[in-house]
Amino acid sequence: MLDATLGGSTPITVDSIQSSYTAQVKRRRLYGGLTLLIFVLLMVSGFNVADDRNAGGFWDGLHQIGDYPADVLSEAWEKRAELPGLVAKYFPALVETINIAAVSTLIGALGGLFLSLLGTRGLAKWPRLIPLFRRISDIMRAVPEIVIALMLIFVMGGGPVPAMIAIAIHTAGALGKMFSEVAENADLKPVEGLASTGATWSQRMLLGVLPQVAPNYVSYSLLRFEVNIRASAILGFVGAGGLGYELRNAMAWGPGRFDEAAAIFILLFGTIVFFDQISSHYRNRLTEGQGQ
Amino acid sequence: MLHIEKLTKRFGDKIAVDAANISVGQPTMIGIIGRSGAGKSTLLRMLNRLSDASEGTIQFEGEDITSLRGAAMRDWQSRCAMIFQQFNLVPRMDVVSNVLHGTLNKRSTLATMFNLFPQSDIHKAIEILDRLGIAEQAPKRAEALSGGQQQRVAIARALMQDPKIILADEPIASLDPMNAQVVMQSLRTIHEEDGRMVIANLHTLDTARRYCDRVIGMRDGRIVFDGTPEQLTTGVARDIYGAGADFSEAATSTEIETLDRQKVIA
Amino acid sequence: MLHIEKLTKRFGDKIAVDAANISVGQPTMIGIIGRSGAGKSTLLRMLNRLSDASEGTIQFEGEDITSLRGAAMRDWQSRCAMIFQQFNLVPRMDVVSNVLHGTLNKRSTLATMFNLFPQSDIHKAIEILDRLGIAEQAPKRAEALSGGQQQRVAIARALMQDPKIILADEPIASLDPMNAQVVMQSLRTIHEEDGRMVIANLHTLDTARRYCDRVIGMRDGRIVFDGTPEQLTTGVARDIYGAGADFSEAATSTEIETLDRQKVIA
Amino acid sequence: MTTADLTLTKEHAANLFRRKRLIGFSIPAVIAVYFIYIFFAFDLPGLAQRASLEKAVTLFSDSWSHKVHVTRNNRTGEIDYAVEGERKGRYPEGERPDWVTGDEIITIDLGADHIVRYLPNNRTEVEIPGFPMIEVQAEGRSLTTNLPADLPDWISASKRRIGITTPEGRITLTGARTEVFNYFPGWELFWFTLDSPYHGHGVTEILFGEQLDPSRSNVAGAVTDWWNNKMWRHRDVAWAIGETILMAFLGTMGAAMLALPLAFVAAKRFSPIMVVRAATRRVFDFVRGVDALIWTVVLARAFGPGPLTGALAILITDTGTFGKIFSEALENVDQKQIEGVTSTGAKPLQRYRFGVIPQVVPVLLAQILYFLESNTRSATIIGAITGGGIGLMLTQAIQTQKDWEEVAYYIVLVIAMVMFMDWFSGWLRAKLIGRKD
Amino acid sequence: QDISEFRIGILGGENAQDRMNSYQCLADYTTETLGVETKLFAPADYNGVIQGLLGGTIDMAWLGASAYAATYLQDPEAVDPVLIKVNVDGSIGYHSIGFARADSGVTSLDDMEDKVFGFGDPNSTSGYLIPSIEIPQYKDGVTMESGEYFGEVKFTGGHEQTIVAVNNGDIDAGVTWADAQGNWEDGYNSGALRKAVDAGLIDMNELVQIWKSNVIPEGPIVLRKALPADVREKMTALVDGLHERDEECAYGVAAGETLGFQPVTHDTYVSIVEARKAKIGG
Ligand SMILES: Nc1ncnc2c1ncn2[C@@H]1O[C@H](COP(=O)(O)OP(=O)(O)OP(=O)(O)O)[C@@H](O)[C@H]1O
Ligand SMILES: Nc1ncnc2c1ncn2[C@@H]1O[C@H](COP(=O)(O)OP(=O)(O)OP(=O)(O)O)[C@@H](O)[C@H]1O
Ligand SMILES: [Mg+2]
Ligand SMILES: [Mg+2]
Repeated sequence: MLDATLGGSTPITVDSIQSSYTAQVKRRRLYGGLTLLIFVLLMVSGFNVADDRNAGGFWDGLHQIGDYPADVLSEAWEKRAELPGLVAKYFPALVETINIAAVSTLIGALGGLFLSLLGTRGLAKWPRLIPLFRRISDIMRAVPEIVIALMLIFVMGGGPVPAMIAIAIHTAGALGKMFSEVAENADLKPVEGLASTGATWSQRMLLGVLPQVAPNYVSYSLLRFEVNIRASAILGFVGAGGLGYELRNAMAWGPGRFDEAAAIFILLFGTIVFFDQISSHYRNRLTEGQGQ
Repeated sequence: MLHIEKLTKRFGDKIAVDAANISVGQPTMIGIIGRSGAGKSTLLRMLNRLSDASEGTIQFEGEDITSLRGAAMRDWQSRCAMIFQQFNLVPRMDVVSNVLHGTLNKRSTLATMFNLFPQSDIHKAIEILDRLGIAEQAPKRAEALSGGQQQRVAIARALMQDPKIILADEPIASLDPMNAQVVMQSLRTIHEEDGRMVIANLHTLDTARRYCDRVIGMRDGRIVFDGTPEQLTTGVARDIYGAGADFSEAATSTEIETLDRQKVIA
Repeated sequence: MLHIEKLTKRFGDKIAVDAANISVGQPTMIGIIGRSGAGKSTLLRMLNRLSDASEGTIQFEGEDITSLRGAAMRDWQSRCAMIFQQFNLVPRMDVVSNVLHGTLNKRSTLATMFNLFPQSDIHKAIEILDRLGIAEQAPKRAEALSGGQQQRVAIARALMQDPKIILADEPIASLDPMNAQVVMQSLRTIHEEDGRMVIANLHTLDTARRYCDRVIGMRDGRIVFDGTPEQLTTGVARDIYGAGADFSEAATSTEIETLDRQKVIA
Repeated sequence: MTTADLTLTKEHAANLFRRKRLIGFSIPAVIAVYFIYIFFAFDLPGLAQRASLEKAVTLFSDSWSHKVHVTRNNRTGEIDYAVEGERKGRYPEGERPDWVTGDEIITIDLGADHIVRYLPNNRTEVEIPGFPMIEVQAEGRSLTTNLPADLPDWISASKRRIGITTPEGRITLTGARTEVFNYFPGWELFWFTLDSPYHGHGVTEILFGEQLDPSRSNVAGAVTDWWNNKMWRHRDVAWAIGETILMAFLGTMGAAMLALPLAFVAAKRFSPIMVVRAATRRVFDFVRGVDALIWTVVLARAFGPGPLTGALAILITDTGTFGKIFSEALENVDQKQIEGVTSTGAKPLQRYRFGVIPQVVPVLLAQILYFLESNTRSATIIGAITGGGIGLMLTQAIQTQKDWEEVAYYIVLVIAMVMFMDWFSGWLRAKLIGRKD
Repeated sequence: QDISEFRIGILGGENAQDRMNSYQCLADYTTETLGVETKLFAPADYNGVIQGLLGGTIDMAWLGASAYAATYLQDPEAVDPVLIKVNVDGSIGYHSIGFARADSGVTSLDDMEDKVFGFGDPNSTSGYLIPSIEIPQYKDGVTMESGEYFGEVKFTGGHEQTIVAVNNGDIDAGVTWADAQGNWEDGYNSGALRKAVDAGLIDMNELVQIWKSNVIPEGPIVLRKALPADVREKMTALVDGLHERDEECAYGVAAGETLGFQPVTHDTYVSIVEARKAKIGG
């Protein structure tokens, strides 16, 4: 477009542009309106269905929302003197929860690493099996941890190991996907350079790809570690040991043990927030120098 | 009609614009030149009230611009359009919508929230685009256009405001020579046909000489030159740019351009 | 020693290299020229077994290269070093490590993982770097080096392989003239002093003429010229580059360079 | 380079490699040490001893097979035929599987020449190839048999109970009951229960064959019977999946709508007052840190069990997460566009609408849709706790210990559901973000 | 005042097998009787139902004795026990059974010193409350604190998990519930052991009983006190007459053969409430 005419072209063109644009605007408004309408309908009817299928109604229950925390907090406040002792008592359970998260993140990251390298075009050792590895990681990602954990608890009994395996499997799938997005953008030139010297696949990955992707991989793994601490606490609820298990018992006992529930809650909450902050700090540092 | 008096802008210790005095009696096309950091952008931003002056006054047709607040200030902004080096369009919205942003000040907040603009405005926007020769681009997203086209969209948005003054902050610094010429020509035509005042920061002397009625030179926040293009000799330019005897116009103009480019990338 | 027969490479319908025959009896420095897309890179990549041939055979000292698989293929690659236009180093690793990558074929993955390179190899790497005049850069990261230095690191890596053949795919296309000369000179010296065969894709006729004992011209996948630099007249070059009568050597060489640059950017 | 310099360089390089080796070794070493600690902390040796592969195999084979019980009540002499031994799977009066024959003497053919005979007077004969015929007489609480003292490990026998496990089927005998379990591959009754007239008929038969139930057309009848299948409860399962997705949808979208305005309050760019900003951020941190699970428990008192409680729990947690992500996105907006809009004299809300929203919408939308998928998984877990959706059905199926084929079925459904949501959100993302404002 | 819907909570584990499905007939009758929509809810654990009753979001439920006590302790005004299940032999109770692997050499609590003992759910009567009170009475020195008499005391989460854990050897002994009628080798007539036997998960030859509690009263069917009186009456009558009206339905609701339900009051559970209070506090 280099014609610098300011005098205007023929009015017919302008007219037709005006009318076609107006039509386009109308159409867009219509679609936009429809989308909005569908969304609002979905939200409203969805809310109504959920409200209807819930034991208590939303509006009936709203004023009671503070009852349970109030019960717990008032009892915990009464017995506040015992809180430090209880925190100490449950500290080993906390360590177990963190251990579950850490081990499963480590194992999952290793699994994700292989899944991503084997499932990325240009890097895969067996290019024809790429779809296979992608499906594997999709499936591993899709399985909620609780499913595997429950089954393993069944076979091996309760404890940290089922949770660890369950979380590791899910982590491997989830990281496999995130990792392979990073790996797809990796520069293949070094890999080719290494290939030309007769390096094996593992050497090419180790020297050609890993140094490039490591900061992102570590950053994603840290993020996953955060998520896994929660997951490991949740799995405790279904018998997989750690803090979640203690919390569930304390809550199930009800009044009389609410102080324990409060103590465990403080530990859990503190841990989650602590690792959240630490990991986001390090993640920022890792990805910082990548802008250029 | 426009009187700027002792206009000063301080950023902490740094004085970006230092007691600038400008007086313009009638719609003129004014070019402001000066090297990077001279305070050109700052001056224009104070005029548009994108930033507040530290001291001094701006008077436009007897009205004190510097003291305007709230709705009155926004009303002034709608009368004083601004064009930016980086176009500052909304890249994900289509061209007409971008042009229509020029009417935001006049429209109710509620209607605009849903992107509802009157039919007449839409037609006017397309006419303006046509005047600038880019009517066919009307339904495209702004980001899909070339730099020169985007700058013309920005000019269209400015025209949509139906402003008394158009400020242009290095409007052609990001454009190739061909597009730069089209954009400058458009601004000149608007000035001549509509009788609007145009104040443009420019980074090349030849552009200023070619399109402007009056050239203002700034150096370190001060106005060091104010005169006709003819008065702008190489010696004066050397002064403005603070260059030595080895100053050659062509070299300087590219040098400044390079600096700008770097700023954009960083 | 090297016999290429009816070597062909197809990408879908496209024939990138079309029944190429080359026969080399003794270590020679060969330059391959041809315009962009002629199939030069593809030919070299097949030689190094970075990609598989669609048809035809490569024989080196009686051994059939095309049919090698797995470890035997990697062993061949270790004897046949390759240098790339974009250097293809590991940018985040230091120079010595990059040079040591030339010995990867001899090391296990585990040893690589723990950086278990023998002391003697490390010393040898430094000596090679010294021979190429960049020993001071040894501890720096590869990405911190200039293009010419990086290409010399790539040559050092190739030498570290102690290869029979060195393939170089436009080794100087990304370099400025000064560095280009240093790199070509290094390759020539290696050829002469060590008696290694060197096959280099080149995009400028004068380089090929100046450094090579034998020049092969490719056009649209076919070998259309094979002879001494002296036989490479302007008429022949015009043929190779498929240019009209307005062909001038200098122009062609820059033109091709421009094309290459564009490919790199895209 | 001089020889001395070169030696020095070599020395430096060797040092460099020594350092790299140290790092190269120490990282794996630290991890290895940690794993060893975990190995003992999690008592893996003990676990390896305890975990029974056999049980895993049983569960696994049960998940793709079903068994039919033939039970003789030794008190009354009645014989029951039931799939999985459940009431709902009972053969209607007068019907029995075709591998059971005889009236006085009931012969049960387990296949591969494994035969069990229920004889009168609570006597039982078991024929297993390569093993002498086993005869058992039940009397009161005890059993008398001809079993030798030295038993193979597939027979477990005491005075009161005998269990025989063969690849063809399982037989247990006690004073009170004699039971044979015959295993078959496949999910029997998945389509129709035994009381449905369509049981045992193929698709073509139902579609094109003669009318099986005089009162209903084949297709309608078959669909109704399948949909209301009492054993597999397809209707409940469909509802449960719908409920799970509903929880995820309501929670995610509700959270997004709540978080957007709050994110403006928490973003440095748009919220000048430090205290307000910090307070909002702490609120985000808090609701996120508490975790959906605990919100579920807290909310259960107010709202009772059900999908709404689950949805609200997701909503609350994700408001925190979205708030954080959104406010980060808002801080990274491009100032140029806002300035462009501002310079025309636009009012503050208009500035947000045109200067900010078009920029952040793609980022936010991508995040929201990503969370929609991950929340489907969370909703499964939350459902298991707050009582709703496929999560509850799954955990219950696992905990009640039987019907591993149902467990397998639910797992397949859950995975399919999550993968569907993954695909769907990706599709929607591509559709929406590729579009203009 | 009127009610707009009636919500029945169903407990997992101890007494309910097929849950929602078996209760559907009761829900239908309820709708018929009260003329309002009836909904069934099956939270994952005891606590869910307890919270529902306390919060007024569940109107009726069949609780375990201990869960009732927990509800009572948190709010005595929340619910009333109205009916109790009658077993085929006319009794209204069951037992907590301690058991171990036969090959572990454990035959009684005497052998359990320094070994691992497992409970089920903390809200379970037979899986926790009663054994935790009665086992220490077995002899001097037995307590329920980890590391005192037993080497470790664990919660497995539920009856089913306890059985699996014992069978696997994860724990040396555990407690679960059974009617203690019929024969051990069948896993008794009903109870968690029987279900595991039927599922083919355990072989009773491999397990031995090491302890048995006194009779534990069945849990009550409770109604929320805040319900209108006529609703409460109608519902009590409906469930009371269920056995006569529809035996199949009663079988499903009571999870097995019964003689139906009979009225019950808070008095039956006073001792359980006391026990729970003593044990857990609150
Ligand atoms: N927001 C700000 N905060 C602090 N200093 C500022 C700010 N904006 C501008 N300055 C400083 O004020 C001085 C004048 O800047 P201004 O942008 O007006 O120069 P300019 O003449 O437009 O230069 P350029 O050609 O680079 O755009 C510069 O030294 C700049 O660093
Ligand atoms: N991986 C590939 N897939 C499809 N076509 C390819 C591939 N690699 C090369 N080609 C095609 O084969 C032909 C020869 O390419 P080649 O890279 O060998 O040319 P070249 O002579 O090296 O050119 P240049 O100077 O641009 O590097 C070209 O037409 C190219 O488009
Ligand atoms: Mg500027
Ligand atoms: Mg090439």
